[in-house]
Amino acid sequence: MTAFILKRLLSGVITIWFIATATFVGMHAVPGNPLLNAKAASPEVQKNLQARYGLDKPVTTQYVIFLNNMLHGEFGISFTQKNRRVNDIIAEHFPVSATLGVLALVIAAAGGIIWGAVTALYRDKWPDATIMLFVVVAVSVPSFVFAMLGQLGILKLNELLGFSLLPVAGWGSFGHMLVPALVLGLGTMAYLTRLMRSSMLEVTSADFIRTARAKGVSTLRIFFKHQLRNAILPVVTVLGPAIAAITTGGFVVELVFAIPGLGRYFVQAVQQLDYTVIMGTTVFYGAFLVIMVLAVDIVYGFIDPRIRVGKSGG
Amino acid sequence: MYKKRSFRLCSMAQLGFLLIFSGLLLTASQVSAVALDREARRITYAMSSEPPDLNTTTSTDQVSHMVLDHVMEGLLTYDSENNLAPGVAERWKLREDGATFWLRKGLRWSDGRPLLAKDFVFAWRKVLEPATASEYAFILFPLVNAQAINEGKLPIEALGIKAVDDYTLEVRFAKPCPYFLGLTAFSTLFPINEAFYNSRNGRYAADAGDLLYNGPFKMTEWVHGASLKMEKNPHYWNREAIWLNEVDVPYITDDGNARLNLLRDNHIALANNLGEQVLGGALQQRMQIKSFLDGGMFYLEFNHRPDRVTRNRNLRKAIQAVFSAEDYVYKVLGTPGTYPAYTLFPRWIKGEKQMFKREHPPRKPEINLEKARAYLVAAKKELGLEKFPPLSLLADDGSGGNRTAEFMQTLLKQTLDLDVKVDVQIFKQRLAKMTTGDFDMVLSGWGPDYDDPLTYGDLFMSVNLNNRGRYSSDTYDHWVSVAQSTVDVKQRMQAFGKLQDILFEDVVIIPMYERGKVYVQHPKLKRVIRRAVGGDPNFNYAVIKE
Amino acid sequence: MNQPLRKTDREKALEVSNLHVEFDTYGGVVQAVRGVSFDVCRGETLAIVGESGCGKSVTMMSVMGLIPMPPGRIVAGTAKLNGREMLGLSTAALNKIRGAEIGMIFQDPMSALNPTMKVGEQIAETLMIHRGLSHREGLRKAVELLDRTKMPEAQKRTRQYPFEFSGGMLQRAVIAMSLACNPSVLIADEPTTALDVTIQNQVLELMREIQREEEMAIVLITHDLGVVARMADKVAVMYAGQVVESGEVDDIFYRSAHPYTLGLRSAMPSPEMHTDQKLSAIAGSPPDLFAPPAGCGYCSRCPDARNICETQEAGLIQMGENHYSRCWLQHAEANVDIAELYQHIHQLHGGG
Amino acid sequence: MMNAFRPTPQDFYPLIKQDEADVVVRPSLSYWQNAWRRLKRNRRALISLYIVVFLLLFSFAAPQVFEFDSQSQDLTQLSKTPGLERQSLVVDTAPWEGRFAAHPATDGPLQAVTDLQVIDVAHTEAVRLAWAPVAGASYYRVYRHILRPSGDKDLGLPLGETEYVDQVSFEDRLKLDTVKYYYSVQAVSKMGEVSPYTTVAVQPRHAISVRDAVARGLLEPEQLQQRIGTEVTLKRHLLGTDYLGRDMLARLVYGGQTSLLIGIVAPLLFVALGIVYGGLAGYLGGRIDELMMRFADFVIALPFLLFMILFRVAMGIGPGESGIVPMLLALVLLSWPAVARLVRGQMLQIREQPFVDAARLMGAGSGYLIFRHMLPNVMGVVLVSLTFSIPSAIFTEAFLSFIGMGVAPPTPSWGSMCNDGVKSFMSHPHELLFPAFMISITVLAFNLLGDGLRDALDARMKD
Repeated sequence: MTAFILKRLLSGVITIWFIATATFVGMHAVPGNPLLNAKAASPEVQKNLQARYGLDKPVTTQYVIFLNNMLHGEFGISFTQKNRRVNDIIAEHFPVSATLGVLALVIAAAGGIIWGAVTALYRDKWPDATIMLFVVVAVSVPSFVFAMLGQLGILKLNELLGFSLLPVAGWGSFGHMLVPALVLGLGTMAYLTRLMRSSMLEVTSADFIRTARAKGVSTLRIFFKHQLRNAILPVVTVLGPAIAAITTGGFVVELVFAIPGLGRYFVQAVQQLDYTVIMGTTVFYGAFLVIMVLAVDIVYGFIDPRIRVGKSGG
Repeated sequence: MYKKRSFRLCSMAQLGFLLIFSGLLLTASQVSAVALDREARRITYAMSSEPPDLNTTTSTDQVSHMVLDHVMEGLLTYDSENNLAPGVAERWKLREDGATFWLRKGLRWSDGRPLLAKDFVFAWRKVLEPATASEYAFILFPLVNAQAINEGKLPIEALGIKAVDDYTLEVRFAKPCPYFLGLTAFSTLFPINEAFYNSRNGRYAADAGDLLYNGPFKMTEWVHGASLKMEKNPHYWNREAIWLNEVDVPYITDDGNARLNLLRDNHIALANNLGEQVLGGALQQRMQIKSFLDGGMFYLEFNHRPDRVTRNRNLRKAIQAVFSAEDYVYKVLGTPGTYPAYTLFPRWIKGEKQMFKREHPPRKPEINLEKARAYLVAAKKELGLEKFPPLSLLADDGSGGNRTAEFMQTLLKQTLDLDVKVDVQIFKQRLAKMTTGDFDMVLSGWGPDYDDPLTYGDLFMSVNLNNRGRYSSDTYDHWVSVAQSTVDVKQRMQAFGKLQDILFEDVVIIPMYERGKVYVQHPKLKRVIRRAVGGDPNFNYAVIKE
Repeated sequence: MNQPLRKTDREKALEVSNLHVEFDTYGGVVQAVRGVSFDVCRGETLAIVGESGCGKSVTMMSVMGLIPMPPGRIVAGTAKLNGREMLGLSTAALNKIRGAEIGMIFQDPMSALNPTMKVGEQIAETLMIHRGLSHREGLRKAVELLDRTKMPEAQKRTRQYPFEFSGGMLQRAVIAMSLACNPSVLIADEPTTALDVTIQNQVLELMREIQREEEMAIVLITHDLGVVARMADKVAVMYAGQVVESGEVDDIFYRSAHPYTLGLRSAMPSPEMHTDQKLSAIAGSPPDLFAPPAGCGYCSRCPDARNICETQEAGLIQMGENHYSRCWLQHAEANVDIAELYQHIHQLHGGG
Repeated sequence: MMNAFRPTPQDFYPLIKQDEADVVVRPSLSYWQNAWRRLKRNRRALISLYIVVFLLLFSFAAPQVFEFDSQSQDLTQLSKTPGLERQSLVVDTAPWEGRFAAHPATDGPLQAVTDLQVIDVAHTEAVRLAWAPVAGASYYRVYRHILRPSGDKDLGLPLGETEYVDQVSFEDRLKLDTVKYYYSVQAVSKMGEVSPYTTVAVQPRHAISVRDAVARGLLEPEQLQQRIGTEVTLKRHLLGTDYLGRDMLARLVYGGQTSLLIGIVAPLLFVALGIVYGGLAGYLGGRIDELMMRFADFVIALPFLLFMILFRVAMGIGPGESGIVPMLLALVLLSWPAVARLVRGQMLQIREQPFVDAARLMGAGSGYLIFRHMLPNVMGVVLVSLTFSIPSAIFTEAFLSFIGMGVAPPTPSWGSMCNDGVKSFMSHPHELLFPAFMISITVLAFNLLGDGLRDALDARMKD
């Protein structure tokens, strides 16, 4: 197990280096000058600005400096918010995205597992049909439509109640997170529901379930002790990619609900060509995803004894 | 039986979900912000973005300026009627070769330190110091040696500013600067305490605690990207005139819809900058809709570089003769309070005795397809072209750039059979392309930097770096220099009138619209100041009525 | 008339009669089991033989209440376990019986155990449910049970997961599990098919041993006549959802009456066979049970089919004391010299 | 039961079997025929297939048959919801000078405006108001509401102010619709005091200016003056128009071209790349395989949307370019490894299978092996993954266009149409709902088709 984790960690480090390099190359291929502003600056000021951000050095030197700084966990100063380090920006905005993402993931995973299990239990009956209809809709309707409808829904709800049950936008309390997280998690929830359903059905027709029934185990006990755990396994494997989808897919929700998350910040940074923020954010997200996938693999190992006890195949 | 069991199971799952959900709802119901709190004298507002830079020496954007205008004050300031009024300086004297400011005695920064004349000297020098790389350094160029210092040719000590004593500030001009008093109310010229600045180790203005305040409010809380809070500054000299105790900004969103929704839900007192599309809802809700002109002038700018067909005046004339600013503004833009523009100067600019637009009415182009086609034929002849190559129309993706570009493309195709290639870029790439001249036409705009028509008028001077279409005309340059150097109001206004004529005659640009910002304000909130120059909106003198 | 295997001297453990099972599928209704009857007494082994898809597994799964309903449906018939009707019981009632009075072993031991549960837990589960044992007691008993199946290091094995077991060990574990509560009937659905030969013998031996000790009835579902010869007391041959021949093991092996049984026998290698003799396969394939033929299901493959075989279904014809066959050739009117006929069929299948 | 039947000797004559009796009942079908048969049985998948075919016809074939004009702007019919009346009054375009009146003495308390009236016929090209001058007024403010004002805080949109001191008229041309409007006028004094308001209600008729009518070919240029005041029938817009008066249906057709093009071509390209890469890795095996797959892992690890945005910006879109190519490239660059992994896994499995060994023993060359034996066996899995890639590619396009990082205007795509429509969601929901519906139905159809294909091909999607 330790060797397995070490091996994965090493490849994770190389992966992060790859991401960083790809970002650096991509960023420097972007046409346009990040230091331009609505008010033209004299060549002197331009030069001063370039010196300030180290853009006057050759690209290779910049790359070395960038990697070196990255090793020390330092991404430089933002181009648009001239007084803030990228680290501070990430440290401040990422927890927001992460909180939202975790809540969305919890909703998605819990919902996906519950609904998936319910549909499998009620296979081809109306609860199955109803939930699967919702799933199909949730998978097919773009998230921005849901975000819009979600906000409209809060508004109508508050109007109906005559007081503000849920805030329409913003960030702070739990109420702020609820609908955005629901909207954000919806697609993943639908996906997980489908997965859980087919996984449940596969498990339901598995031989060991028949064995359990043949030995007189009650339906309830079969469901909890035999079906769920086995059916959840494939769901757990996709949690890594799901985390990726949720954390990086938060832009729209963050935009619509005015949530100060890193996703929204990234879009703004791209629009303003904020080099350091773009590079910092991308590398950070890349590293985050690598770590999450690794974490999911380890968690999977705990659930699936075949991996935990057995060989550490990769 | 099997069925029954699983039903129980299902309802259990549902019940659990319901429980979790209702638990969430319970914790969710403690929503904090209320639009107005008369008891606490607090108002709540939503900003469109996080203030990017509160360091007055480098700050360039309206959002930062909005905050700075609440928490800091310059030598002069604006009063509750939006007129220039004494600020840090009690009185002053403006001359052709300079100015003297006499500061109030006993002024203090928010931490209790005394505010003295040297704080201005430090701040202004900092603005011009090359290492600061301030994009607004040019605003101080009227001062002696300012430009040379900014270019690194002279030490910062050579700047024409001197603290005669703790309360007297002496400024020397390289050339007359009739609009200098207005500049002193602009945030780039706000004071900075040197000792404090140096103590922050480069983190000056990075957080609420990394700034010293001398304005009506001080910032007590700043969660980046999420919220900030401004509370009344007990050290402010004119604190009696300030009614509000607190301006709370718990929301930051650039989505007009979200802001309107927040207002509808009584979370904010003013929803600023609303798009035309969201107004239907506001009308249905019987909200009080207001608008004001924010000074933004938008126009189609041509590339006048020699290698471009748009250098041909007849081609520009042809386009001028088919573009109806009214059609465009009323039908395509459709924002109430936004006016069709026929000139570079906004309608609120004051002239010698009355409004500038009254003394020098702009000429409206005649929309005439026949004439336009004749111009086009002439242009083809002059250029020796059978057919025009496709013209590239540069725009950025913000503020309806797409929409306008698409409109122009179809308009020119339908009327003049001109092929237009739309080139929509993100803002900075649009600027880069404008700077390198990679365009034929560009949808561009200009907002004022200071309270004088010159901020618009010198835009197409051949040496102006913002003249990215590289228009160059000796007569234009001449009238700009007249406006720059004379202090006689009448002469200046005449110069601006000439500039306006040249812009029309030579079709340097085709003015499109004068931007109006639509907003909804809580009916009990009074005396909010809207401004085209500097930070907007301003709550310094706001009160909450019963 | 429909009670062909009668052995009154012993207590009947399981008695199935006239069982009809159908499945709804996209293509229509499949009549998987069409009137199957048999019985088995304590201490006796009944082998149900037939090729895949003939309905032998479905028959036993129906008895256990393990076919999914829908799409499955028991149309008619009874199944009495120790005199008690099994069909139509509620799941809860079935759960009291399954594992306690009747156990089942499945074909593939690799997939028959829950991969995420320790083997010991799975054995103990049966005991906890039916005997009300505590977790700890259940585990202790599980070790004993594994011991009894001659599993080495049983103590350690109970704490392992199925994937750590070999196939033979798994089947032992499954047997241990199904025997945990001393059921009176054990259904073994091809228990050795997935195992290699040496292991097969061990497992079969184990089953015999336990049967002897516990006076248990075994229903052995298989297509392997070798296994039948070793294990069975009685045999029922199934074809296309029906029992086509049934009888004592000797009846089937030495006095086979139905051409299908003969075909099966010819397909089985035997030690007496000459090395140059070819094993024969039965040409053709079983009929489509979406639309069972009007006549004998074997008609299209039968080398000696008669006109009537195509149109009329044959009834069971008694051949010996407990020996019945469902074939027109044995009909009184057929006027067939059976011995000659067998010779003929034999030649057709293998001799020739 | 059989007792009743008494067989006759003829019944026992040996049966003479017909030839067909020996023929297996079901015809033997190839893998693909079989899959197709199973797919046809799946009603949902079949309907989805029809929808997909319809969408393709809708976007690619329909413009060949019918004429769709997605470019021309109809400024007289902006943001029209589907199925509105099309009769329109032809009106003159000559500018209105307005009305002027000598002012009464300018002192005394400010009175409300009197005699507020609508001049001429109110129509959607212009509503002209005039009123009697008010003593002490410096200028007048004009508001427009869609509800009857309930107080001076509820006057509606501030349309503007009169320009001259003696002007007592106002022309409203701001996005007029054929609904009832309440115009309110307030007099404002020099000191900024505001008088009580006066309201007049008016419902404008739909109108088109002579200039526009000629430009649209609704009128012959000869008899213009006589036609003023008559009615013309405007062009039909089946699904309404967008914010520039462009035909929604035409935009949806051309938007579909973009969205489906990206949605189908990008997966085709990256699946092809994935097959080549994964096939090569799987076939070569060993160290090279390991290296190749490690690289694929790197690419998979890139945060997808972030890099889509980054690549889109880095590649840039020149003037007049649609931006489809950069998006295709970005999609292909980032998406191929998943397919490569899948194909490689399949190849490794198939390589071990006996029929490949058999073919090898019979002297088959590598190329023959790959193309004759290995690839066809991978195709099922690939086809399913292709079908599932299409909706996600369409979503990616929509998502990027939605945040303004997609195709460049004026190229329509369903995503960019959503982006345009979302701003006016509250007032003209059809501008968002139509394209959103198209995206949804497309994604839905491809998803269900993918499900059907997976079942039909029995392809295991496990990597």
